[in-house]
Amino acid sequence: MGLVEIAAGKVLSSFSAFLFLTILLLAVARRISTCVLLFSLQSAIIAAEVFAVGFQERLAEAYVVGALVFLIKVVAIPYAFFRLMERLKTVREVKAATTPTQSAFIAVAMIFLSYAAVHSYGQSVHVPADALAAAVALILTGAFLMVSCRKALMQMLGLLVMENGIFLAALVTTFGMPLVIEIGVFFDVLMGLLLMGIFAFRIRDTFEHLDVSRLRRLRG
Amino acid sequence: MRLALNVFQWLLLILAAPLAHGIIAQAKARLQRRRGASIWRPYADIAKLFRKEDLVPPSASWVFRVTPLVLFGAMASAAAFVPVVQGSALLASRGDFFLFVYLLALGRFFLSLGAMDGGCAFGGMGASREALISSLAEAPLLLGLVAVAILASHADIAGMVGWTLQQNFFKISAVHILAFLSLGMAVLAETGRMPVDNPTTHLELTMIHEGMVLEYSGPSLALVEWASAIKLHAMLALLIALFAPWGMAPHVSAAPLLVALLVYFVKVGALMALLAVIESSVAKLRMYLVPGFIGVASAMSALAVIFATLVKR
Amino acid sequence: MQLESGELPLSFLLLMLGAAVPMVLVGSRAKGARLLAAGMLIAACLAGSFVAALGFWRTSSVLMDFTGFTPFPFTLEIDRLSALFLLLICVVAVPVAVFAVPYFEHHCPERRRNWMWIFFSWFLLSMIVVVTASTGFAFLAGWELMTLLSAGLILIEGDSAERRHNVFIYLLMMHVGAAMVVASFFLFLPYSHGLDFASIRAGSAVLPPAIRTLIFLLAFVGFGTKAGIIPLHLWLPRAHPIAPSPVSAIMSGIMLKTAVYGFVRFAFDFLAGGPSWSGYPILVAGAVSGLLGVLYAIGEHDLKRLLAYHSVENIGIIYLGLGTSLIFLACHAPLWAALALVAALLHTFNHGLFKSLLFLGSGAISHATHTVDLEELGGLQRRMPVTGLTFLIACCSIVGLPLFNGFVSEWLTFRSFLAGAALMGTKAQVVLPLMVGVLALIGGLAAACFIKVFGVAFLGRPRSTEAEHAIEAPLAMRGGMTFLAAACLLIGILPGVLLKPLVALAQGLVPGAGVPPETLAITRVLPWIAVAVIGIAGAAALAAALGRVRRIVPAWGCGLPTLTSRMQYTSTAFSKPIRFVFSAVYRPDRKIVRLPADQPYFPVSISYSSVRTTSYEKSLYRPFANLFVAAANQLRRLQTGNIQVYLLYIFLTLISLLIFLRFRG
Amino acid sequence: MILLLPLVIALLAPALILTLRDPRAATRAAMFAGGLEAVSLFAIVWQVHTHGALEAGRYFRADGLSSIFLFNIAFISSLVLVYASGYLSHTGEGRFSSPRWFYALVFLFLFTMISVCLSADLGLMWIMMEGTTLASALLVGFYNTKGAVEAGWKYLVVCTVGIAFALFGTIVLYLAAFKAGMNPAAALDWVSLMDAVSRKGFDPHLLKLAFVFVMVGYGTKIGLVPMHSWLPDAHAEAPTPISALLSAVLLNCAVYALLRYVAIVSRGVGPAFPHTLLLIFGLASMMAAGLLILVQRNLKRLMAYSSIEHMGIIAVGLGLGSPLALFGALLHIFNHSVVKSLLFFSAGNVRQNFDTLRMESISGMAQTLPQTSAALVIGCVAIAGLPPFSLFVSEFAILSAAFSEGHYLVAGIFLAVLSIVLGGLAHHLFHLLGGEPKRLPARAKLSPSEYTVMGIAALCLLFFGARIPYLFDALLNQAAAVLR
Repeated sequence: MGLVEIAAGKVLSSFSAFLFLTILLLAVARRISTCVLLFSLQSAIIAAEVFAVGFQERLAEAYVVGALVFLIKVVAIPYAFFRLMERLKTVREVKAATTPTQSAFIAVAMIFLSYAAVHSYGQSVHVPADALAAAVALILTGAFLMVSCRKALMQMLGLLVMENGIFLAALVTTFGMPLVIEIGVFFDVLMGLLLMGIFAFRIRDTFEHLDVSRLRRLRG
Repeated sequence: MRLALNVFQWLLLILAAPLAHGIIAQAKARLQRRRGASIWRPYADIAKLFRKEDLVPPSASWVFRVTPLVLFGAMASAAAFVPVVQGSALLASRGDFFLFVYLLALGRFFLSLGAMDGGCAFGGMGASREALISSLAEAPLLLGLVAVAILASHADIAGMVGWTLQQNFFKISAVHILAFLSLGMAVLAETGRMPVDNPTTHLELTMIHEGMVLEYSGPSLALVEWASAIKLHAMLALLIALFAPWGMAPHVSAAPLLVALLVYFVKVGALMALLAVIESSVAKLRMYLVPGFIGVASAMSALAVIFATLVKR
Repeated sequence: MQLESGELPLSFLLLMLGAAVPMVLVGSRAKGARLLAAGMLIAACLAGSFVAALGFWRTSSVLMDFTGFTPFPFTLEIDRLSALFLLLICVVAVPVAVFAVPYFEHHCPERRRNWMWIFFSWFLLSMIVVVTASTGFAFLAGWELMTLLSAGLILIEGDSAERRHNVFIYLLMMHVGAAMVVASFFLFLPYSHGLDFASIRAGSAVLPPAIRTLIFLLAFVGFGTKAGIIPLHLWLPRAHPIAPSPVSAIMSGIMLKTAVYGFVRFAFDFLAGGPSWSGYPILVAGAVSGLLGVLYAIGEHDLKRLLAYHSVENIGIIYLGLGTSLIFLACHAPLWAALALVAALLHTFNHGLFKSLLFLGSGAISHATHTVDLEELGGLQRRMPVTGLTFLIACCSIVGLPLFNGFVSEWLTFRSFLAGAALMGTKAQVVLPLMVGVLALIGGLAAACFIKVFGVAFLGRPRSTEAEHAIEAPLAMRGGMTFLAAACLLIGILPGVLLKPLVALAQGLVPGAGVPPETLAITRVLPWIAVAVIGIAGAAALAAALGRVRRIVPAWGCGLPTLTSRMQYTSTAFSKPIRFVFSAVYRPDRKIVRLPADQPYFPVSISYSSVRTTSYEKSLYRPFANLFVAAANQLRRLQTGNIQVYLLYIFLTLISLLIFLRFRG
Repeated sequence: MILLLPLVIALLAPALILTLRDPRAATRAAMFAGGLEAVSLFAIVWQVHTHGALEAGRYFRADGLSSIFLFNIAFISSLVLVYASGYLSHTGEGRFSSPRWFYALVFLFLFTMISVCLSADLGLMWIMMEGTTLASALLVGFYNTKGAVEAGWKYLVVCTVGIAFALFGTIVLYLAAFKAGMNPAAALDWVSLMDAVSRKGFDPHLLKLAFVFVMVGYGTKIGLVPMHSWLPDAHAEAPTPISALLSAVLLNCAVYALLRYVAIVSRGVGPAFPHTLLLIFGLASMMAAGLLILVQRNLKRLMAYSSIEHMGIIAVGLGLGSPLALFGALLHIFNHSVVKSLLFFSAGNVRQNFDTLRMESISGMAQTLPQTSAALVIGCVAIAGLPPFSLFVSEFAILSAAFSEGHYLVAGIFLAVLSIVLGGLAHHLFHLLGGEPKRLPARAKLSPSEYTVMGIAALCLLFFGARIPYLFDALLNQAAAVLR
C-alpha cells in the first residue's frame, strides 16, 4: 500500500508542475479566449490525473468521473464559452485591475502561499504536497480572477477554476467523492454556468456592457 | 395648670404682636429723632379697620376673601409652637420646627395667591418677589434650626429649648453664633424687614409685602396686618427661646413665671431695639442683591450644620 | 392556570380589564358601548382596589399562576409592596376613568375613541402586571407593554412631526432603560434557579460583589430612565404634554411609580441594600433631579410641560428618601432606614394622587379653553369653581403645605435627614442634615412655581377670550377630580390610615426595624393642627364678618380709567426674578425687539423672548446618536455595490479564519 | 416513502404548471400543488413526531431537527403562495417572467429547499443547497429591471463562490472520515458521521478546517456578516413573495445545513470551537445589520438587514449552545420567518400601491393604507422583540441563556443592538406612517387573500407570544435533542 501511495504521489506531482504553469499563464493572459483555452488545458490535465488515480487505485468510478471531466470541462464548457462570446459580441479583453507583471507576481505569491498552507495544514494528511498545493493554488487563482477581472465572463471562469481546485483537492486527498455526489456537483456546475450565461445576456441587454464592476446601483 | 399657662403664652404671642410692631416703630422714630406714634397705635389701626367696609376687586374670587383667614389661622397656629415663659408650648412637644416653618409657608402661599387674585399689576409683582425671597430663605431658616436641633438631639422645639436651658451661657459654641446669625438673617427675609423689604414703603416699585396686600381693606387688611405682626413676634420669640432661653421658669409656679415674663420682655425689647437700629442704619438692598444676602445666610447655616455634626462627634 | 383560594378578586380584576376590550370592539361607534366599557373598567378597578386594600392592610397574599400556560413562568403575586402600588393604580385609575368618559368623547376623533379605551384599559392592565408580577418574565413583559401602550395612546391622540419625534425619543429611551432592567434581572441568573422572585432573593445571597454592584447600577439607571431622573428625564417633558390629559395623569401619576416600585424591589427586596455606598448616587440623583426639575418647571408656561417637570422634581424627592434609606441600611440603622423608606413610599403614593389630579385639572382647563398655555388663561376660579378648588388642593399638596398630603411625606423625609445627624463618625452624618437645605430649597421653589400656576391660571382676570368664556367641566370630570382632592386631604390630615401599613411594609423590607416614632408623632399632631388652623380661621371669619359690609369696587388703576388683563403679571414675568437668579441653570437667550427700530423711545411694539438654551438633547444625547449614525454610515460605505469587493470580503474572512485556526485553533 | 412525496409533488408541479398557458389556471394549479405539498410536509412532521426519524433509501432522512425546518417551510410557503396569488394577478407574460414561470420556479425552489432538509447525505445536501441558489436566481431577477439583473448576478456569483467553500469543507470532512477509516459510502451520511466522529477519533485539525470552510460557505448563504453582501440586494429586488421565501425559508435552510456540521464537529472537537465561530459571526451580523438599519432608504432593504440581524441572533443562540439557548434559537427561526413574511407582505402592498419602496417618497400611510400600516406596526413591534409577540419569548430565552452561561459581553452587545434596531425601526416607521400623505394609493383595501395571510401571520405571532403549542414544543425539544 505504501509503495502505491508513493507512486501515485510521484505521478500526481509531475502533473502539478503543469498546473502551476497554467496558473501563471491564466494570471497574465489578456484575452478571454486565451483564458478559456488555458482552462480547457487545465481541465485536461486534471482529467488525466483522474484517470491516473483510477488506474492506480483500481477505481472503476474514477473512469466515469474522468470521462465526465473530459466531456464537460475540456470540451463542453470551453465550447459554450466561445459560443457565448460570439453571441454576446463583447470586447474580448480581460480588463484586469492589475498589470500583467503584477498578476504574475501575485500568481507566484499564491503558489508559495499554497505550499505554505499545505505545509501548515496538510501535515496530518498524508498526501502528496505538490498536488494539494496545486489544488489550493487553483482555488486561490480562481478567487484572484474573480476579484481582479471586471468581465462577467471572467468571473464565471474564475469560479470554474476554483471548482477545478476543489475537485482536485478531493481527488488527491480522498480519490474523489462518491460517484452520485460527483455527478450532482457536475450538474450544479453546468446549471450554474447556464444561469450565469442567461444573466450575462440580461446584463448586456439592460446595461449594454458586461463590466461587473460597473454594476453598482445597489449599495449601502 | 400647664395647659392654662400654654394658652396664656399663646395668647400673649398673638395679642402682644401688634404691640411689638408699635414698639419697633416707636424705637425707630426715636432713633431718627422723631417723636413717633404711640406704641398702642397698631391696636387702634386694627380696631379701626375692623369697623370699615371690605372692598373687593371685581375680578377676585373666594380665594381673595379666604386668604386673610387662612393666613391668620396659620400664623396663630404657628405661634402655638413657641415657648415664651417656660420650656414648652401648646404644640411645642407634639410638632417640630419643620411644622412651624411650613405653617408659615402655608400662610405665605395663600397670601401670594390672594395678591394674584386682585387682578392688578402690583399684586403679581409683590407675589413674584416674595416667591423669590421666601423660596430662597427657607433653606437657611431650616438649616439654622437643624444645626440647633442636632446639638440638642431633639427636633421638637420644647426639647431644643430644654437642652439649651441646661447649657451654660458662657460655654456657648460657634454653632450657636453661626446659627443665630443665619436665622436672624432668614427671619429678616421671612418677615419682610430691612434690608430685604421696607415695611413702611409707599413707593410701589419697591414694595414686596405691601404690594401683596395692596388690594386688601377693612377687616381683611386688619387680619393680614395682625397675622404678619404675629409672625414677627413669634419668630423673635423663637430666636429668644432657642438661643437665650435662660430665665424661663423651670417649673410652673407664680414667682418664677413672673420673673420669666419680665425677662422675656427685656429680651424681646432688646431684639426689637436691635431691629430698629438695623432698620434705621441700613438701606434696603436692591432686589437682585437679596439672593446674595440670603446666600450668605445659607452658607452660614450650612457651616453651622457641619460644625454641629462635628461637635456631636 | 392554577387557581387558589383568595385570588378570585384578582382574576375578576384581570378579566374585567380584558373584557372591556371586546365590548368596545363589538360596540362599533355607539357611545353606549364605550360607556359600558368604561363602567366595566371602573368596576374592575374598584375590585382591584379591594384586593389591593386587603393585601395592603391585611397582607393576605394572593397568587395567580399561569406558568403551565405560558412559555416561561408567569405568576402574579401580591405582597405588601405590590399591594401598595396596586392600590395606587386602582385608586387613581377610578377617578381618571370617570374623568375620561366625557374627555375622550369631546377630544378624540370619532374613529379613535374606541381604540383610546382599548389601549387605556390595556395600559392599566400592563401596569398591574408590572407591580404584581413575581417572575422576571411577567415583569418584563408588563414593563415593555406599558411603554408600548402608552406610546400608542400618545400616537392615537394626533399626528405631527414634533409629536412623532417626541414619541420616538420616548420609545427609544424606554427601550434602552428596559434593556438595563432586563440585564439587571438576568444577571441574577447564574446564581439563582430561575427568574421567579423567590429564587432571585435566594440567589442574591451568593452574588459576587462585582455582580451585585453591576445589578444595582443597572437597576438604578434602568429604572431611573423610566422614573425620569435628570439627566435621563429627556423623554418626560416631551411625552407627558402630548398625551391626552387622562393618559398624562396615568403616566405621571402611576407609570413613573412603577419605576420606583421596580427600584425598591431591586434595591431593598432583592439586593437588601446593594453595595455600601449605594445610597449616595441615589441621593445625588434625587437632589439634582429635584432642584433642576423644579427650576425647569418654573421656566415653563405650558401647563402640562410644567407639570411634567414637576414629576421630575417629585421623583427627585422620592429618590432623596430612597437614598437616605439605603444610607441608613448601610450604616446598620434599620429604624431610620424604615423611616426614610416610609417617607419615600408615602411620597410616591401622594404624588400619584396629586399629580394625576393636577393633570386632570389641566385636562379640564383645556376642555374649557382649548389651551394649556398659562399666558392665555386667568380668572378661571370664578368660572370653574370646582376645578379651581380641586386644583388648589392639588397645588397645596404638591408644594407640601401642612394639612395636605404632600406635607406628610416631605416632613418624614426631613425627619429622616435629621436622623442622619445621629450616625456618629460617618459621611452621612454631615451629608444628610445638609440635605434638609436642598429639600427646603426644592420645596420653596415648588411653592413659587405653584403660586405662579394657580395665580396665573385661575386668579385675576382672564387673559384671552377663551378663558373669559370658559365654563365649568361636566359632572363626571368634576367628580373624578373631587375624589382625588378628597383623598389628598384625607391623607394630609389623617396620615395614620396609610402610615401604619406602610411601616409594616418597611419593616418587611428592612429587617430588624421597629416602628419609627416620627410616624406616630405626625399622625398625632396633624389633626390638632387642622383643628387649630381651621378653628382660628373660622373664628377670624366670624369676627371679620360681624356686621361688616362687603362691597365690590374696581381696583385702583394708578389713575388709568380701568385695569386690563394685560396689566397683570404674566407667567413669564412672575418667574423672571427666579430665572434671573438661577440664570446659570437656564443660560437664557434673551431677545428684545423694538419696532420700529429707529425710534427706540416711541416703539409701536416691543417683543421679548427668553429661551432656555441648556439642552440635554443637544449636549448629551445628540453626540451619542451621531456616533451611531456615523458608524452606520461608515459601514454603509463598506457595502460598495462592487461585487469584486464583496468577493474579497469573503476571501479575506476565510483567510483570516484560517490564520486564526493555524495559530490559535 | 412518505419522505419522497413532497419531493415528487414539488418536481411534478412545475411540469404541470408550465403546460398551463392561462395564468389563472396556473395559479389554481399552484395553489392545489402547494396545498398537497404542505399536507405531505405536515404528514412527515407528524410521522417524525410520533415514530421518530424516518428514512428513505440511503439519501433521504428526516429527524426532529429537520422536521422543525420542514414545518417552517410548509407554513411559510403556504402563506407565500396564497399571498402570491393576489400579488401576481397583474404580472404580464415574459421570457421566464410570467406567473407560470414564477410558480414553476417557486416549486423548483421549494424542491431544493425541502431536499436540503431531507438529505441524509452531506454531499447531496450541498448539491441541493447550490440548487436553491440556481432555482431562485431567476426568481430574484424576475422583474428584469436593471436592479433585478444586478441583484440576480450578485446573488448567483457570491452565493456560488460561498457555496464552493462549503463544498471544500465537505470534502475536508469526508477526508477526515476517510482517514479515520470510515466506509466511503457512509462517510457523508450525517447519522453515521455523528456516530463515528466521537468513536473513531477523527483528526481534530481536519474537523476544524472543515468547519471553517463550511462556516464561511453556508454562512454566505445564511447572510452572516461579512458574507452577507448579496442579501440586501436580492431581497430588495426580488418580487415580494420571493423576498419572503428567501428571508423566511432559504436562510433557515442554510442554518439547517450548518447545524448538521455543528452537531458533527461539536462531537469531534468539543463544542467550544464551532460555538465560538457562531458567536463571532452572529455578533458581527447583529452589530453591522443593526447599525445599517439606521441608514436605510429602501423599505425592503431595511427588512433585508433586519433578516441579517436576526440570523445573527439565531447564530448567537446556537453558539451559546445551552438547552435554553437552542430552544430559543430554534423558536426564533420560526418566529422570525413568520414576522418577516408579514413584513415583506406589507412591503409588497406598499410597493403595489405607491410603486416605490423609497421611504422618503412615502408618508402618511396611516391615513391612506390603514390596514397595511397596522400590519407594518405589528410586524415592527414584533421584530423589535417586544411583547406580546413571540419574538419576545425567543429573545428572552436566548438572552437568559447568554446571561446564565456568563457570556456578559455577548448579552451586552445583544441588548445594545436591540435598542439600536428599535430606534432605527421606530424612526423609519414614524416617517412612513405619519405626516401628510404624499400620494394616493392604487387601492387602499387589502384583497381577501392578502388579508387572510397577513392576519394568520399576525395571529400566529400573538399566539406564540402567549403560548407555545404542545406539538410545537415537542418538535422543538426533539430538534434540540438532536443537537445535544
